[in-house]
Amino acid sequence: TKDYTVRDALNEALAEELEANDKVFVMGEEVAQYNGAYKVTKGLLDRFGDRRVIDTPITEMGFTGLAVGAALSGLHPVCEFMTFNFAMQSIDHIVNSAAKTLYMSGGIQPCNITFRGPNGFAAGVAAQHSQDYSAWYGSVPGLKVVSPWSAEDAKGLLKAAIRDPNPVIVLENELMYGQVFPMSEAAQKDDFVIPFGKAKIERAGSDLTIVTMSRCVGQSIVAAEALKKKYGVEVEVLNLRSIKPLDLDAILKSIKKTHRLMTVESGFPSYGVGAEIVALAVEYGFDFLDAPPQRVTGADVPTPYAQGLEEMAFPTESLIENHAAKLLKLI
Amino acid sequence: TKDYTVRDALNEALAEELEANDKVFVMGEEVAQYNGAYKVTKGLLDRFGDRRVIDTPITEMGFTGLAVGAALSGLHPVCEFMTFNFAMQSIDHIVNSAAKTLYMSGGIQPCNITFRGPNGFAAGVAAQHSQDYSAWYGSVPGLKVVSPWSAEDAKGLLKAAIRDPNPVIVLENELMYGQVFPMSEAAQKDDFVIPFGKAKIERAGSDLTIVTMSRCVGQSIVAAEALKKKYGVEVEVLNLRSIKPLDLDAILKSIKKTHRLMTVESGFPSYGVGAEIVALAVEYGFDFLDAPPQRVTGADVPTPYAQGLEEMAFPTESLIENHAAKLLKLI
Amino acid sequence: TLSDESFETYELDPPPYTLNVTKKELKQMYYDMVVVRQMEMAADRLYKEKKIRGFCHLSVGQEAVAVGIEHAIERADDVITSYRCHGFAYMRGGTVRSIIGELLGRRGGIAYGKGGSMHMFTKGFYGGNGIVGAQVAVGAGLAFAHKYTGRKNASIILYGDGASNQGQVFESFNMAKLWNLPALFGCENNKYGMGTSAARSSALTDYYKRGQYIPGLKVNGMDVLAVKAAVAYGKQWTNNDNGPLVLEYVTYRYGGHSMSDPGTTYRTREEIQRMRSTNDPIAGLKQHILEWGVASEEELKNLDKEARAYVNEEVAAAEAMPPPEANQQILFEDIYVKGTEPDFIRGRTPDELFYFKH
Amino acid sequence: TLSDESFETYELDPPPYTLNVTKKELKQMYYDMVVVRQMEMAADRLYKEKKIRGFCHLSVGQEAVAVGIEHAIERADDVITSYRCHGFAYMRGGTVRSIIGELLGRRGGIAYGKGGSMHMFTKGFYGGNGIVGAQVAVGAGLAFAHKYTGRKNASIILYGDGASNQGQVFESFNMAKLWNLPALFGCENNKYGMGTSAARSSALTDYYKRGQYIPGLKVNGMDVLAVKAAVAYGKQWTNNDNGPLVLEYVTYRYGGHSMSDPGTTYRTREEIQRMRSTNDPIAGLKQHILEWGVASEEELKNLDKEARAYVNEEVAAAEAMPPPEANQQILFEDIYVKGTEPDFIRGRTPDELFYFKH
Ligand SMILES: Cc1ncc(C[n+]2csc(CCOP(=O)(O)OP(=O)(O)O)c2C)c(N)n1
Ligand SMILES: Cc1ncc(C[n+]2csc(CCOP(=O)(O)OP(=O)(O)O)c2C)c(N)n1
Ligand SMILES: [Mg+2]
Ligand SMILES: [Mg+2]
Repeated sequence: TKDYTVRDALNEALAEELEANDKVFVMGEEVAQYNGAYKVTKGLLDRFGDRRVIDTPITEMGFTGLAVGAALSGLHPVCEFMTFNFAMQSIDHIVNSAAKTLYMSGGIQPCNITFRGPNGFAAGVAAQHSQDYSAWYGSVPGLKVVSPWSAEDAKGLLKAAIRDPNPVIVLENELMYGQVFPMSEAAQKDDFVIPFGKAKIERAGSDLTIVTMSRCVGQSIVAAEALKKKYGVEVEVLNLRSIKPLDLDAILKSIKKTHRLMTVESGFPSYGVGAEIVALAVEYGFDFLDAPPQRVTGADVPTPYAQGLEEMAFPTESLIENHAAKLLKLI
Repeated sequence: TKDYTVRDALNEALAEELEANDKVFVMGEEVAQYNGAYKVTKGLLDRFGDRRVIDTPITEMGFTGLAVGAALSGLHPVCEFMTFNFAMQSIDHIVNSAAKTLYMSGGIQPCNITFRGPNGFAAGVAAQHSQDYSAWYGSVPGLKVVSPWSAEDAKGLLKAAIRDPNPVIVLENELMYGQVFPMSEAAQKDDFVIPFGKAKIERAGSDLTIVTMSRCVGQSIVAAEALKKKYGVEVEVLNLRSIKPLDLDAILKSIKKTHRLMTVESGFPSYGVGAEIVALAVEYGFDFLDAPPQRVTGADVPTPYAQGLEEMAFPTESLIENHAAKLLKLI
Repeated sequence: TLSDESFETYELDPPPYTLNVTKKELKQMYYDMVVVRQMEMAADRLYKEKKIRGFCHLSVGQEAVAVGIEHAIERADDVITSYRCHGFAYMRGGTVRSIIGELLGRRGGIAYGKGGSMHMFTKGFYGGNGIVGAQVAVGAGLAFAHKYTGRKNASIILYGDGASNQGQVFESFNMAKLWNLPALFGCENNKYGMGTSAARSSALTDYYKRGQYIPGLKVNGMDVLAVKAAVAYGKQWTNNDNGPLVLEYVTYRYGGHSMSDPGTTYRTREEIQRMRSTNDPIAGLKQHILEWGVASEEELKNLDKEARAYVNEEVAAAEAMPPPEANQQILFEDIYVKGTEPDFIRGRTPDELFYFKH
Repeated sequence: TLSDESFETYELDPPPYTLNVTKKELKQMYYDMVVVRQMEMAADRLYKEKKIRGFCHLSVGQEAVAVGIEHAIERADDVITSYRCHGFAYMRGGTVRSIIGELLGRRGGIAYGKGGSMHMFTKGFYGGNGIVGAQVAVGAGLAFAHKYTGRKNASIILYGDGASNQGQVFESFNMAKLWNLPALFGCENNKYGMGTSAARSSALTDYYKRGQYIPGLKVNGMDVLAVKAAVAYGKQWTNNDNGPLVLEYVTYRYGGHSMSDPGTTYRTREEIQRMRSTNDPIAGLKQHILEWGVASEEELKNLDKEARAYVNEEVAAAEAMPPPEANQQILFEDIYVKGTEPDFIRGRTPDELFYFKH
């Protein structure tokens, strides 16, 4: 294994796919000359030139539609949003032009496109720059939606997204870009992809299942270790990886074992990812559960700027630990 | 009581609020000269003139932003979307400019605006014209979201929306516009409003709680009557009315009585309204439940055009009846 | 020779006012327009018989646009338009039977019954798009793909006078100009967007000028030959790597916006009557054909008959086609590309799970 | 008298090149610009000390725009801009202490610590908006409200050269022209949108012409007097019910796009140096003041000192302000208007329910 930041992993994924297939190109604001607002596309312009790595004007609706058109025409665009907050301006194209076209055409018009960029909570950027769109995209038939946590996730899911002939949303997280993870030999290769729809047990356990994604996976693992240390309980941490489709099997298998479920995410509490997990768990696994499944989420508030308030608006490691302990009736 | 169509009820609500307050104006595509694409605004131009009832160009993002600006400046715009499908082009303004501004300004800049129009399933219009956005809007702090079913709902909720000093989304349904309901004396008055956040028991029952909204309320009542007739069971039908805030109390009270929960909605199954209801029900009422709560929803497919397929994509009365019977182990 | 009122230009040399067309092609154009009109009339009838559901937007009066364009381009060029798409779908190679079949929601429809009136696709035809203005940015992307792959092809992008105000139209203009894309933007100005007249929706109704920094060309969209000449010229323009053009096809819709609009509340019956009697694209071409001695009145009548017979036959064939079987297999196919579906799709209840066989 | 390079016009008579300003006002303008710059420098320092979080966009170099505008309008007019908003917030009446306090996330900040660098509001100032271009449509709505209520006031709407390409800018132009709104659209052209030069983002970089059917006025945005004259003229224009104008304030940002951008990878150090030394708005006004004998070098030095002392004091006061208490009461207030909240708001867990007392 070798250490990679999530940023490096994404960069490598892009470089490999650009190398492998001339139909792949990268487009977005500041992706080329500036090397990416968060440097994910660093070096790609130098290596692949301005035909393949393209700076756009700040016109999300226009360039998203344009990228979709290029995909309908047979190219494989990777469309970067500086953050997914700005994709709200072009969400109509993602949903109506990209996700629905194959179906509306009766199967004759595919759209191989990847939308990627940071999603959700980032630090100190206030209400307009920190929304989590996982559940919104996850609700749309025709889309596949993934949310990587580790460097391996990032590389394998992004490569799979680019190769997948359907529109795929890759929800990254800015706070993860600089985080370092070991990358296996296999994952360093250019044929490494992670199949969609499969969750990964990041930590096995028998007392409680935590279903989570993105940055909250790491937080949940830390909380799980603390719970083990303090109470000797073993918490299983399931990294969803894929928001749509969801790995229902993995969730059910885990709660069959632990009989307890908690979800952890950093989006708004209402109508979020956790709600769907909990609903599925009780629809299909009610009888496995020995306690009320519960959700840990962001608070139902636009993100405040002041640090003390911001901390209260998102799950922290200690909050996760604490709530799990409560759920397990340890406190 | 007097018979009203939902359309008449909405029209009366608009007329009364335009009459009562000069700050109220109506704006949208075809709302004035054409009397509304679905005739909800019929006669308003004639009565209130083109200062108060304004046809816009087909530029959702622009006129939504403009309406928000007018609201920030102290007016009370009622912004009609020909359907909420088109509001996807301007959802950024609804979320980022309208819903978050009061909070971002530390409470000094309110935004009294109402967004309304048909939402969700309509017949024979295929994938781009029949999406349900209830859960999306319901997830956004700073918004209030209501979804009327009957004529009284329509009038009372729309009037409350216009008067509420926060941004409110009124999710109507095209298929309901022509439906006739009795309107009570009280509801015919110009001071009639329905408070947000309170669900209404449309049919009392003891054996199963159906939580539902909009057009599915009527379908669920029909199903409930059939279940009573066939099996003698009493199904309670709870009309949510309000998507955000949700009436958690009413839901818990009902399942405390019936011990069984089924949600009915016509949106996509994943990350929908039903998920939130079920999640809340088990988080707070797990021990009241004697059976797995389950969701009846639209299917996870872009809406197909052909009638036979379309029917399979949305809940029908018989499907609701059937699934309730299964949940109650009657079949 | 075209009438000297065929074009107006904006920062552009006008196209030649002479045009070489074979007799055969003139007759073909005539025939095509008649077929499109007959097909739309059939749709009108079927709608009134309640055999067509939902929205249905007809192009009666506007036939010269779809027909003129197709006669100026190659199959490898692209066309994309709005929901008012039946004529384009036909001209791009869709059969009348498949188009009417789609309106009827049949399995043999051009989109297998899944798209309906507003969503039709075929090779080189990218819809049939329901969101006003969205096709313009998508169309710019089609042009981008031509350029990216080095093909000498153009993308013909159509949108209405109402749609012309959508911001993404301007965003697309900007990128197309910056990147020199082979995009022939074209506003099909039929004077109204639903019930709103052009002047009420647009601060500048010279749609061919709205590219501002992109040259523009206004065409008499009721004259199929002018349309052909303009688009041929435009294609030459993009082939020469001159980047985008903004065209305006001035036309008129005889009917309402869609089947639910009588179309007479926001304009006078006289206006409609005047357009029909003085500006009809089919009558106009007919006159040319007769004047130029391309064919006799008799021959044209025969063409009319032939077209009508053909459409009737095709409509009958469409009506005979079965609807898609209402089963999960068919309902859930085409959400994702075959072989790349998730393990299963959820239907309306927890029991309605459909598993794909991979 | 203004330099004859102060303006360029588009379908508009130029504003008068003479301007009556009192000595007092000239000194006030000078003082204001120095305060704004000192305030931004303080923010720069505090950011580097890690006391300010997240994004922070400074307007050093662009001071003449915010200051010139405010000196041309009344309190009852509106201003709205992007995230690069500190100078405007100050000129609209925000105190340095409340602005720096906001950057520091203090309860005494202009938005009580909830908005941060990008979101500042005060009477007649509608933000501080984080979504590029969104403020333009919102600003058109402010103008709409003036017209609706019959007030003779204008809305000053600012956006960048990058933002100028956003479709909603054109949608707003269209409505403003159709409805004759008192909107002074104004592109603050500082030559770059993040790392993208104007020519790489915009097919037409004459931003004052981009209203096309709206007259335009390009102003030397490094000359506070030219800005004042242009905006005064614009306000006269809207007061006379002539509808919207599109202004372009040509300016330059000395620093990076935000604190995380060194600002030197996409432009040369020489370019920045040249702008600073030949075009600086403060130095420029200083020269005028000296030339015209409005004040002596000495007096101006005193003003500088005064401004610096004032800003330092205010910054110290801001630093002394406490952050908001981290409790649910404060976290959850201001989501909804007081008294109209739902019964409760959910926090991060099912236990974290906060009930409002109604
Ligand atoms: C974004 C969006 N807004 C509104 C509509 C509803 N709508 C459908 S067609 C139409 C009028 C369009 O007029 P125009 O662009 O002139 O095209 P025409 O119908 O005349 O061909 C409207 C408002 C829509 N489909 N999409
Ligand atoms: C819709 C949207 N897209 C992207 C961004 C990220 N972003 C913030 S500022 C900026 C550059 C804007 O440049 P310009 O309009 O010239 O204004 P300036 O920063 O130069 O004042 C970008 C791309 C955003 N905030 N909103
Ligand atoms: Mg039209
Ligand atoms: Mg700029």
